[in-house]
Amino acid sequence: MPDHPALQLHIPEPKHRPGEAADFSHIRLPKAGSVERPLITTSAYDIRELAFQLIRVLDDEGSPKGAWDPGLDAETLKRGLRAMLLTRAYDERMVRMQRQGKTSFYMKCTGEEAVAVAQAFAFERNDMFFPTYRQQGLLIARDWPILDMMCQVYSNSGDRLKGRQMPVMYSSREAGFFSISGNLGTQISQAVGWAMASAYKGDTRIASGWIGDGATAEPDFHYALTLASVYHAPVVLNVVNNQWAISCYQGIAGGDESTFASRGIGYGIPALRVDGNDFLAVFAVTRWAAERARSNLGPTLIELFTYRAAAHSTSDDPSRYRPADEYEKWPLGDPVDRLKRHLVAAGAWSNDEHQAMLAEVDAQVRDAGKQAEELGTLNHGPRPDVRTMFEDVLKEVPWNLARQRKELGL
Amino acid sequence: MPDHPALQLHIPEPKHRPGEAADFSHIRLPKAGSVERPLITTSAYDIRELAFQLIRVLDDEGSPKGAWDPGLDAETLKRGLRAMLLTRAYDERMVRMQRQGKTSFYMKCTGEEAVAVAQAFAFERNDMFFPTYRQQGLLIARDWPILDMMCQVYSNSGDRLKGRQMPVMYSSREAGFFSISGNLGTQISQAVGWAMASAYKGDTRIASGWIGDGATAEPDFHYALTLASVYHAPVVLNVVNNQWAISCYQGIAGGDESTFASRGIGYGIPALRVDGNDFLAVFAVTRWAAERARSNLGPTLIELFTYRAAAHSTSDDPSRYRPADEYEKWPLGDPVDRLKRHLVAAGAWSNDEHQAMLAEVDAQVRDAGKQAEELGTLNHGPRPDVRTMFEDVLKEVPWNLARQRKELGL
Amino acid sequence: MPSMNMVQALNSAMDVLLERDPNVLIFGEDVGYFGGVFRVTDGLQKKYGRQRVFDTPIAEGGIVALAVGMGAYGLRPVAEIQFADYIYPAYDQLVSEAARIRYRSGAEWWCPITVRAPCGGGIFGGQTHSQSPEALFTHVCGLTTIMPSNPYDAKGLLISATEDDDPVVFFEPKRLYNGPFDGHPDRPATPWAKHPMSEVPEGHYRIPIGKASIVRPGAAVTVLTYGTMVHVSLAAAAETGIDAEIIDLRTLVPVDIEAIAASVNKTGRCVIVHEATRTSGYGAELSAMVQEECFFKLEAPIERVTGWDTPYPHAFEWQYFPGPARVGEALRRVTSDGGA
Amino acid sequence: MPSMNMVQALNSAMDVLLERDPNVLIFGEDVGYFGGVFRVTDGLQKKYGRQRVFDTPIAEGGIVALAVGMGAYGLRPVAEIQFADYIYPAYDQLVSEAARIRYRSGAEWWCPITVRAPCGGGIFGGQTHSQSPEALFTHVCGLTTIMPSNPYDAKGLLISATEDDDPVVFFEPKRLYNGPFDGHPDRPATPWAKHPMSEVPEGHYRIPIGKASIVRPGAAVTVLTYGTMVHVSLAAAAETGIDAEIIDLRTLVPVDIEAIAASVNKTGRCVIVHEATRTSGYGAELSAMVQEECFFKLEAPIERVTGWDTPYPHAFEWQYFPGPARVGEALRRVTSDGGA
Ligand SMILES: Cc1ncc(C[n+]2csc(CCOP(=O)(O)OP(=O)(O)O)c2C)c(N)n1
Ligand SMILES: Cc1ncc(C[n+]2csc(CCOP(=O)(O)OP(=O)(O)O)c2C)c(N)n1
Ligand SMILES: [Mg+2]
Ligand SMILES: [Mg+2]
Repeated sequence: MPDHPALQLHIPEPKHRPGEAADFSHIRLPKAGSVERPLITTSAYDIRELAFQLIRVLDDEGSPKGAWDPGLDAETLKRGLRAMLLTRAYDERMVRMQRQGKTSFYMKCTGEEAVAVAQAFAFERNDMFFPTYRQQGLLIARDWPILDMMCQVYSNSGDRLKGRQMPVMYSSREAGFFSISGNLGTQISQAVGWAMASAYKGDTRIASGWIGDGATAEPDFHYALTLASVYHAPVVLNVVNNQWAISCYQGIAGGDESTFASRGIGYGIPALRVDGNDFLAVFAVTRWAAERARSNLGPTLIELFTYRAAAHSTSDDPSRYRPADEYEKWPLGDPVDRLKRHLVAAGAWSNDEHQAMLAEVDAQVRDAGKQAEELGTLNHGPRPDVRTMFEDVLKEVPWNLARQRKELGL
Repeated sequence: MPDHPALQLHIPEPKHRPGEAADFSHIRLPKAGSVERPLITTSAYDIRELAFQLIRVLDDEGSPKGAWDPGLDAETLKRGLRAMLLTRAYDERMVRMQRQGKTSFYMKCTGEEAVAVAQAFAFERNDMFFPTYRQQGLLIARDWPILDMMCQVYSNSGDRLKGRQMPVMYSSREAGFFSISGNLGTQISQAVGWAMASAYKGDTRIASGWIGDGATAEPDFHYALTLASVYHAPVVLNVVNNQWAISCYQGIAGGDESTFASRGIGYGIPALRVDGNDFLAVFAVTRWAAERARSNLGPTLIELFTYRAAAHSTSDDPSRYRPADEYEKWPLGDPVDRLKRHLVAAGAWSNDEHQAMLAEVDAQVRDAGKQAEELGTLNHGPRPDVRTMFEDVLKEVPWNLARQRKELGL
Repeated sequence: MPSMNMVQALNSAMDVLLERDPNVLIFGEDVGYFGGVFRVTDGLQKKYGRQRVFDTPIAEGGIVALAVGMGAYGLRPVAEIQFADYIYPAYDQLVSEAARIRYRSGAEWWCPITVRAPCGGGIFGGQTHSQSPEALFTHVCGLTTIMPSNPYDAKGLLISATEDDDPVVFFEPKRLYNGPFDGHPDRPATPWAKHPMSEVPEGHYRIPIGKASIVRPGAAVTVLTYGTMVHVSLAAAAETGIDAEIIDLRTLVPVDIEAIAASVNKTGRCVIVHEATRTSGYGAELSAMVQEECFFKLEAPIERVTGWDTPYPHAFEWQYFPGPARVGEALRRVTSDGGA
Repeated sequence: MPSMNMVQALNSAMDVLLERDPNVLIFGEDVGYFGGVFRVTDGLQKKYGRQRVFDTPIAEGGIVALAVGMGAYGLRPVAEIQFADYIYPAYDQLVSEAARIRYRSGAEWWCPITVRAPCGGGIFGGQTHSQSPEALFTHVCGLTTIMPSNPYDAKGLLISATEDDDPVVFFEPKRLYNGPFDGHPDRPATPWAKHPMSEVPEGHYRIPIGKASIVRPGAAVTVLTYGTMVHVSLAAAAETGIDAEIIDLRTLVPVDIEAIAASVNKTGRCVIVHEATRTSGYGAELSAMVQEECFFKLEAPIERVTGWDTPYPHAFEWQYFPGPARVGEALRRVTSDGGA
């Protein structure tokens, strides 16, 4: 082929690296209120362009715009604000505790609080969640006790998971929150199975699953889309595109080539892309998808466009791979500030009230923290009974584990 | 949720089952020549609608229409016709031989010959193929000896694969045809790796991978799309949508919800959908994709819309799950007839010439068949040396296999 | 009592399960309208409807993921993997999810799923339709691994597996579907009808998980085996005239250690037979356990008769398959004086 | 000679490989710009460019598929799986493809790929960052499985693995990255610098695949082990004062059967130590082989000291980990008179 030049291998690379200034000017940000809101009965084909848009409700001044404004009352929004603040305060404390050696590991969701909290608000209390490790806000928005969460993080005597899981791998049947897996992606296809079971039983409960931008490359994302599409499963599938997967920017997951929402198009699944830092927009889009599911209209794919403001985990140091000022330059701001500004602009909130709420959630976290530490931390104080190490592999302890427990002298 | 009805589980079902009359009237068939032909430099986003179209060149009278007409000369077309006829004659004989007990298994590609043959013609001879078991036409179009293929099917003394693989799992390094896997899907992601290697080396050779409609649900399809997209791999990815995956119609793979070509959209991969029984259209579309790849413009996804006219394999009986008259009703006809009609209409071919060619390919197959049988069939005559059973697990025979060979008394 | 072959017995098990428990669903590739490529689910969709017995996309990992999610809801899915050779794409969902959910969640969630997969060779399936990957599951704590050898056990074990609250991988030796194959491909096939274990009750019954069955009592040597090799071992004992005690393990994990230890402590000799490749096969675990339990009673080295450490070659199926001749030689060696 | 820890030694191996052979590529999750979550590929992208050392999407199966395709082209890719616990999505490409391509194609194609994966516990990683899944690979014919225990071996083996023309699964005990951990988490960590095996040549050298290393000669009992447990076993021997011959297998398959047999035939006693769960672990194969090879020399039952048959629990890491105390007890039992 003398008429063809040598091929070249393309390796994607983020626009900027440490030492350089961040720049998000290439990101297309439609105006708040500019994206149409179709009926939930519209076909996936007819709304395929929404996968390339960005649904936004709050404008820069904090006023809600357009058809996607969910018209939530101030009380609900204040509850949402509180849940986000509580999530943030909880995250802050747990990272501090990890630094103090009270546990091995922690993961924050800073900057992404609206995703889990607004989404939890958009579902019914008994809908079922299949989350990743960065949706602690789902539990908090469902008023799940942070004491319980802390006990899990400390693997202490109060840990219902008996010290078996790494920190943040929560589970709460009562809160409709499936046991988090350390293996990326696996939960999102399971969500489809749960949703199909609910449909099979003629139930009215729907399911929702979450996955990160990075993890969309795993097979389970493909399974979830395929299976949800084929069986019209009543499920809401969420891609939390926080721009990073540990050190890899979203281009390594394919985000430079198309939006993650647009993955839905090829499976005939309606797909929406939403400003993930806009509480109102996240709520509205999720409610729309939940309504579709609950009306037997099948699955929806949602891409939540947001930014991982903190390190990937306490084991990570993002200054090694991204510009220090990225979060400052991030154009979608902070979800807490934006909701606060909206409430203030609407005359439903004040700086004083906000300070009081901050103090209140801090106190709540502090109190829970003290209680939790009385129940033990990873390396100090009371812990789960070591005999339980041999339980729950199967429902009954099999002979080999009974013997092994004895070998350990227990 | 008293305001919501009970959910229901949707299980897709083909429109017709055995005992009923087939009906393809729901299939939208654009006119030949009606679909635009973009420049290969056009972005995936700008041509996303092509994934929902159907590129056709030959009209019902056999004349080529529109911008996709590749303008192939009659000699080339006759070679294509001959390769399709040879493929068909080969298939016929091997099924007969399987029925006679000369081998364990066989798989035809009847009705789909244009896919492999026209595609092979559209690539350069040293481009690399990662096929499934239904692309025997690739080998035949590259003039690979059918004697060699028969020896593989018979696992006889002439089988270069030493009797190790089930029939039809060919391999030919010389023909640029990767060893076929019995595990569905795995080859398509490997094709991307090969293509990336070629790009890394500054080579000019590109790769192509095939996958069935059914197998698109496997992870490797998702890997292939993701990886080809991220690294702009010089690869052509083909979905052969022959409507069936053993007993499952394409709706079970998601085909009722969107086209298989449209899967490319969400990965930012240009995607074309083509009448798979139209030799000219298949050639043109494949050449377009190959040109893109070779020009360093990255991957293309092609859906080849065709129909599996025969049983899935010699182990299958399609009368158990689909109407007997489906193939008759299939609107895209037979690829051989259509190319023949075109050549006749163009004044380049006659019925007599066609009969002569048929006789000639039959004779070729018969002769090769006799030679092959002299080299043995599965249960009679010469076979590979049984000692080779212990070779090629690793490059050198490790101690355990040397011992095991001895245990067997060899 | 009706006589059933193994396909019919498995079909009957699912029929009984579907009938009794609305939470039982059956799905997999080609299992719906068609009834499965081995006909094991034949007629069930027609009887119970598309919502209970249905086809899935070709995505083994997705199939198991669905089952896990349904199990979390409270259903008892029975999923089919068309060939055990194709279970690998589902490996992550089985190992990292199904097997771990009870433990990792402090028993808040569990996974009452059954994954059926036809395994083993003898049908000229070549390397991708003949594998016996059981050892890849016996190493995974949290999974129960079963392989029946006859229609009666197959039905009773499939019912137990489905009613069990933990994940079960259920291997069906496909060469046994239609008859008790004894390893002589050249002889006329015997149908199940002539075999006592083909008498299968129509209704509900269970074979307990974790209990082996002594299919031939004997004094000279213990044979530990399962699946197709049970019949091959019986043939080898008959052909050599060696008074072997043949134990059909039925459940591989949790294995019936008492039955194994009791027998080897009695005979003092042991041969392990399986079709899977040798190195790190389940036979290794059996051998290790036997010598741990019975060291001071062993009079000869434990031998393993297995598939070779190669893929299953299409042309040399019968040179690969560990037939009665190879088992017989091992029996002779192990029972000869001094054992070596 | 420079002193390197295991991370540096592995990094140096890849540096040498990249330098010598333009067909070597390195890729995996976070291995490019960042240099890997354990820093094993630190600096390599900078030195060799993005085209030779690069990040991949989070798709372990896709990573191995790329490697297989590149191998077919003629490259020698070295792919990283971030944690061995995440290798399962790649299982199908490893087992059905990488391991089978040479055989199934009559050696027309082959698969010269290396898949690196950090394994093992001891870093409070809980059940999904601590697994030792080597036995799931030792059962797969066509794969070579390696686990080094020190910097010198790690570099030499990684070079051999990469230059080998068949697929190698290369497990790196992550607890050894920074020091020769002997199983006492409460004591101050020793760095590699004080260990003789941290003297690592800068250039190219190989450790042969399939050769074990006697890390402590002894007469009383043979210890078969690998990875982190080599150091734990050394500590146990020192602490009990038992004159154990400790064999670091280094390559698990193909294993050094001669070294094993020679040692056990000499000592007449054998303890097998690994971190992975017991049932059907690689220790089972070792035990089976030893009793097959050395039956008439064995004076006591072979014992296995292993991880328990449970997932690796976060809170009970040190109750799970088979530390020197448990190994020591086994050494005592096996060397005491009568062996039981
Ligand atoms: C199967 C698997 N592969 C790799 C990992 C290691 N890992 C943990 S988190 C992570 C990045 C995930 O990124 P993303 O999906 O974008 O989620 P985010 O952390 O941004 O919320 C990786 C690679 C894992 N946990 N599981
Ligand atoms: C991983 C895997 N799962 C299942 C099978 C069994 N199987 C062989 S062919 C086939 C149907 C494939 O259908 P499709 O992909 O549409 O290809 P076609 O046969 O129509 O060419 C199935 C399920 C397999 N070979 N590999
Ligand atoms: Mg992310
Ligand atoms: Mg098909």
